[in-house]
Amino acid sequence: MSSESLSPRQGGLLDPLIQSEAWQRFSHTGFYRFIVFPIGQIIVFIVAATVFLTALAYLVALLIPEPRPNIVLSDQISRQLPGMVISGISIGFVYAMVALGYTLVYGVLKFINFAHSEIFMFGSVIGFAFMNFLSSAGVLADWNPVVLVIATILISGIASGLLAVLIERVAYKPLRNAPRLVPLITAIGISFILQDVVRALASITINDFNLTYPTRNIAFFQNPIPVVIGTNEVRVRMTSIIIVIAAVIMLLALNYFVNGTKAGRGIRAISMDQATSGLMGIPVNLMISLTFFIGGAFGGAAGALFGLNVGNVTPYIGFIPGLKAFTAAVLGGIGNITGALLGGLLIGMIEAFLNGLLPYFPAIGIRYTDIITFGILIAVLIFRPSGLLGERVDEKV
Amino acid sequence: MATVSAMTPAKTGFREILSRPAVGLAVAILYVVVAVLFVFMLDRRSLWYPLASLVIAPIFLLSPLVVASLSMPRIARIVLLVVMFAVVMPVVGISNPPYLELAVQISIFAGLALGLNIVVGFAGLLDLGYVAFFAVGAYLWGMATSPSETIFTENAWTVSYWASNPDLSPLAAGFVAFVQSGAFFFVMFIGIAAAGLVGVLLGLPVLRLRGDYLAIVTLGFGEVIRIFARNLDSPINFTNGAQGLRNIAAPPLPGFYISFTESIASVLGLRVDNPAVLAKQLLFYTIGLVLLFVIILVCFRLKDSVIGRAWTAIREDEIAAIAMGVPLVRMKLLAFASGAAFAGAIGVLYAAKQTFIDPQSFILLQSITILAMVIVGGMGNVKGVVLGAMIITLVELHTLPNLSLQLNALRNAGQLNIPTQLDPAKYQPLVFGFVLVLMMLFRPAGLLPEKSRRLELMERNEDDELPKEEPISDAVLVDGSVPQE
Amino acid sequence: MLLKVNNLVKSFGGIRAVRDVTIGISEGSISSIIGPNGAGKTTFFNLLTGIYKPDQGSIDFNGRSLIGLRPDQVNKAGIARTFQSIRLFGNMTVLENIMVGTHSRLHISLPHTLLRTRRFKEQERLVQEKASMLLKFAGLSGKGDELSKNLPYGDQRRIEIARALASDPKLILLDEPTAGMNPQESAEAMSLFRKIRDELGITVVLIEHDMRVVMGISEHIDVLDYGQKIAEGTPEEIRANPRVVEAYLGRRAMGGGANNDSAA
Amino acid sequence: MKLNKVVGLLSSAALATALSVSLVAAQDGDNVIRIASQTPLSGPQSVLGVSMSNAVRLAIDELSQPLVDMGYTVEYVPFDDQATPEVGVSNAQQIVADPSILAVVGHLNSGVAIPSSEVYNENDLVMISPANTNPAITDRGYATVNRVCGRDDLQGPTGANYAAELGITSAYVLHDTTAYGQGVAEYFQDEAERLGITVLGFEGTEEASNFDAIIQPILAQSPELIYFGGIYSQTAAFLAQARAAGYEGLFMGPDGTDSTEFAAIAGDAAVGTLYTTVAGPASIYPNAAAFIESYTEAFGEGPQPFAAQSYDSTAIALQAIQAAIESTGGLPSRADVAAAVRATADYEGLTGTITFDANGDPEIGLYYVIEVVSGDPAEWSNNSIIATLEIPSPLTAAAMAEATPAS
Repeated sequence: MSSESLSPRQGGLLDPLIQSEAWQRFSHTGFYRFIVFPIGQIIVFIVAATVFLTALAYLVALLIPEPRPNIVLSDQISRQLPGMVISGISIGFVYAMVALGYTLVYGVLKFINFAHSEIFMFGSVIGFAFMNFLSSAGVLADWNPVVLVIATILISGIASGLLAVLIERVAYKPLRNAPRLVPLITAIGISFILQDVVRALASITINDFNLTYPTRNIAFFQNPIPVVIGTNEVRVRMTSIIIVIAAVIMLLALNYFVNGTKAGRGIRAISMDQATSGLMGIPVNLMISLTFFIGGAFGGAAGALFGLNVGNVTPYIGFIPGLKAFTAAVLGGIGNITGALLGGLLIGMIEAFLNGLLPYFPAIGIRYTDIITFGILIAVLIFRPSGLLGERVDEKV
Repeated sequence: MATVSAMTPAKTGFREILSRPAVGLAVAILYVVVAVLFVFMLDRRSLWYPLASLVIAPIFLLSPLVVASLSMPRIARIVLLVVMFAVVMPVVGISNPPYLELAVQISIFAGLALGLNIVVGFAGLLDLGYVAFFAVGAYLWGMATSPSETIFTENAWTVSYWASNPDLSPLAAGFVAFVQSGAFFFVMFIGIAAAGLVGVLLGLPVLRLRGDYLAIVTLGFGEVIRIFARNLDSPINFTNGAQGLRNIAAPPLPGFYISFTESIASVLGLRVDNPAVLAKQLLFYTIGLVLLFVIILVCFRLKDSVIGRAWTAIREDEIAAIAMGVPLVRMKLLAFASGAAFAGAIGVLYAAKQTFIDPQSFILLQSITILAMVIVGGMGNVKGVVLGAMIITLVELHTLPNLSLQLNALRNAGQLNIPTQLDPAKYQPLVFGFVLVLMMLFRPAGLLPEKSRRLELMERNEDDELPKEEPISDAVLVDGSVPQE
Repeated sequence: MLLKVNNLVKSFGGIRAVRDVTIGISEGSISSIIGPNGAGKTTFFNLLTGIYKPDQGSIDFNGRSLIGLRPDQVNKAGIARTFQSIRLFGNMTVLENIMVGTHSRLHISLPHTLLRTRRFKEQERLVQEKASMLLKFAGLSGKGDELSKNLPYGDQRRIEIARALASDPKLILLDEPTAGMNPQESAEAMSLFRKIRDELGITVVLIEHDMRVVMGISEHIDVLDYGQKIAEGTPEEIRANPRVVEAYLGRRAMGGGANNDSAA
Repeated sequence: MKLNKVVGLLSSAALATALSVSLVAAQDGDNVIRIASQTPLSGPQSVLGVSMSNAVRLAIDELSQPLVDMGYTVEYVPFDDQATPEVGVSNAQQIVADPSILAVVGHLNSGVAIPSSEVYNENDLVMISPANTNPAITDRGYATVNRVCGRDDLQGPTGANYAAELGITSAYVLHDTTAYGQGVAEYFQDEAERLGITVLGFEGTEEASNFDAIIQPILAQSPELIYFGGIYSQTAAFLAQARAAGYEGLFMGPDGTDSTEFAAIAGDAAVGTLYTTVAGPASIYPNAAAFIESYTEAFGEGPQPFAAQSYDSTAIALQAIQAAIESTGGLPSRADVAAAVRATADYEGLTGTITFDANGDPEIGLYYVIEVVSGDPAEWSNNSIIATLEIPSPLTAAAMAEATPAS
């Protein structure tokens, strides 16, 4: 979330405000840079995506008012809109957090960490293991739910971060000078290993690999919150709200870390020029490990949140969200942190709208959701070859 | 195979001796003979059969590569290879059919890996959706011949419909006769063209993208083709969707294949219940081998030509290449199309061999496995890529299953006690993962790197010292040539 | 005039890198484009060779417009170039590098390639011969089979030039070809440039900072500063031009002790 | 070049192995009978595949005594087909090359079973499928291919029929895009529409865990019934999320639902779920109860869908081998075993009484509609049968239609 990318441009309506001395002073405070601005950015992304997709949906409804007998598309849209938006945002934040892992690593090492989807899976399994431990100790229900969520996120985040660092040390670091595709293959090997190791552990310890979060029986997580919008009532699941809150807090922390601390500056420097950064005294290996740790921690925390939301995880759960998060990272512009956030939210929302509305077009149906999502990605890349927020790479000749 | 060069200059005494043509030839013949002996020594009823087979299968199947690598007179090499492929392989295959199956699978995957190598290894374009082109070929033959209830069968457009219909007009009878004789190869050519065309169609919009963006787009494209294959059963049924296409036809079996099989079997003293089955495998072996041979030849010819040099130039530096007159888009399209065309042809063979295809045969993991073959073998090096395809196919289809079979046999014999949770058969992907990681860690440039990459790796530390940055200039001021000379 | 550039304009974002430049290059000449760093010289080359698309202006070469052509088409039209920071195909041999340079002059046909026809073999032979000839011409005899990235810096510059010559250009654009060379190497390079013009009849345009080279070899000099042409003329005229002196001396105060002796 | 080293290494390894192989004398006699299974033992589908393999092992352990008494050793050889056609076919080649293997139990996926069974059939090796419900498996009419499980084209309509009986007027059909899930869902849809049930939507998704968005249009149309053609791990997660989002109608699935895990994943949301299967619940069938008990004891977890069918398949194979030995008086040929399997009549298995028709389908399929009574996995065996339907296989039905000419 670099502050430059959305900085106010000249000639806008807000000029008088922006040019006022008070604003100038305010905009340089940490409070603005690390709290107000990023939250504003997230809100802008969400509102923009919602407005755009809703408008598009109604436009389709205008063109094809009754795609199926007795189905008035615009009625269905208004009925489903809140539900689609909420599910889009919550899964969008999950994608965004996983996409951050891809993008951070790509930023510093310029390679796609294909094992990241398994880090996500690992996080979801650790989250399960922790809760299952509490549950079998009989204390799960006694914990304050907020504390429980925070503890779960911390534990699965730290464990996944450490795992990511370990993988980097063992499988990527020795290959830093090898052709670029080589770490890709080790990453795939690591994915197989992680899947099977988790499966072996799960089947030895609890003899099963459908790992069901024990939170199912806790009212706080289970009972949906009814929200009445207009004439229809929407039930919002508590876990969706947890995802959004946790993700926003973590993103703020990441923004502060990257843009407000010395270590963050080191990582940014490495992503621009590794060799020079080394010469300038930045501990390159340490910073790369740190990047893997942060990326892994985000992926792992996202895994735990995802597990909490869907209730049931397996050693093979990482592939689909991983692929989508990777798509999100590319859509936003791989290597760009704000891009990962935007891409994740967009992919989540697009998917939610498609899954919500395509059933009214029986000839298409949700079986084509993935194709349409990829179509959008390809269209974006054709017009913006480096993704939505990626820098244009005019190679210096 | 003239281009398969002799050994690099010898450095040690052993190598020096081995690099003498006569010694090389002798070693090669000895190797082949010993390998064949091993195969015939295998005792299926032994407790240790799986382990023995696990070791001997690669030794035997790698022997053509050994013959191709040792130094010997060219004529001897050709004769030896022909004997290997035309006599030794079929004889061993008839006595041990799983080895024949392995040979066919290896030829299929080696062909695929070589096709992908053109795109990734030669031209440096990362393609993660290569399996899509393979699917195009496979579905082409599948749709043409499967009796599954697709629009083609319903409208009597397919071979099976014609062939099973007794009342044929003379025209239709002629068509059937053509189909039964040459349709397979005809469709194979169409498969080449269709997959090549799909390659161009995909390439046109996306080839402007830089490396990793291209990777995700091709990955998406691979998924798109698979999803279409799965969904195009409604509203009009083209592909029979998730149910797949069954009973896909095989090419007609020439009579002498059966008699050849029978006579070999009688020479070996084997009881073969159904010689037509083995003969059909032999036919697929022949087609696969010929296809692979053609592909290898094409790879070498492309590589040592203007086109191959242009691809390497693009891989090394796109901007310099285009400034030197290499038309980027055209050459990249050509790479995409040639790689795709190979996959299309092999897809036709695959469908005929499997007799059944469904969308699950063309998942992302397949593309990644083929990519792994290219990289493990040595990107850009034709021989290396074939070796990579051999090893990965062998590991996946033979070594790992036999490893679990051995452990299972020991367990059945009461010599080993494993809890069912750790049943070895369940953990083949785990071992495969370790194999991939270790191979890459110990040979990052692949098993047989391309010559230039070998050099690159040896000198990677000096790489950074080459003066890349622009020299600090304003020479003017130092030597003072302005204002006076 | 072999090359006639009129009112060329190119901006990047808000920065106008080349503003309204008009330059003419006459056939068979050796000329230089000079100017302080950031004056827009390399951008100008990139515009000529189609790597950047100009915003306005015209480029006429040998009687045809180059506007809208891709770099490979410009190469085919007869302009070859080298790069400021060497861009060789590092993992190809020297000979192969030069062979790539012939691409736009070759007949490329898939059937001929796959069938190894006589026509194909004949062409390959000619390409080989030409590459060997250029190898010798550029003073690289005996180094044809080395990987280009393994050669010393000066040789790499020569390979780039030989590679550019391989496309039989009418005009060759050399972007700081002697940068990083010591005086003796520069002198050798100068004689190579002269040979290119005298023996091969190719028009030469240099971007150069080394004034000894510029003054010693150029028949005509154009001076760019801040994207604009501020002067043109013979070396003598340029030396006497107060605007040029100002452009350079104006930078001296900020410039500091950078020098060109940082040979590899 | 490294090739030399590799060659040297391999050769010496081979020599060593060959020597040790010849030293370790051949241990098997001629009286070893092996039964192979091919199921996915790794990857996401391995929950089912492993359970099937376990059931085969259990059946061999429990039921091979008659053969042992006749002087034979019975061994079990599990193969991992990785749910991948190439692997399945390659394994099939290995299986047919081992003459002591007389029967195969497998596969889980029709996409693997069809090409692999071509290999078995060419070599007269009998395959008994516990899980391939795709009609194409037996419609090819091979003498070696049999199945003990239901057929998609019978199971789907069974569900639809029962829904119509309940007076359901609208349904929403989902499937998991596999041959199994989509197949059974399509047959459900066709039959439901024929019976006058409005199908509000027919959708397939590969999504395995997050169904938030997919649920929205279902809620908006509020169907009386959701039919999900798929495996429990997906359908249970869907059901839990749908209930949390406010869905209150009925939920129905095919035999892929029949797992204690369904209750474990969905919890109380599972209560009231309907599913169709050929395997009766343990509470009513004492055999089934005994199977579940011994399975759980041996493997530490409950059997998954198709485990009972795998047990039956193995039992049929063992019985057929015994019959073939008795009629031939020695080790039977594969063709003998295949014929004996096909001749199986009135076999009392865990999943009903099985008599194969000429295509290898059970002549009469006994299909149950079962209701889940509790969200506690331990209570799974108490699920109650709420309808039983006897449906003849297509071949049998055709024969019956012929026997009673239309009046």
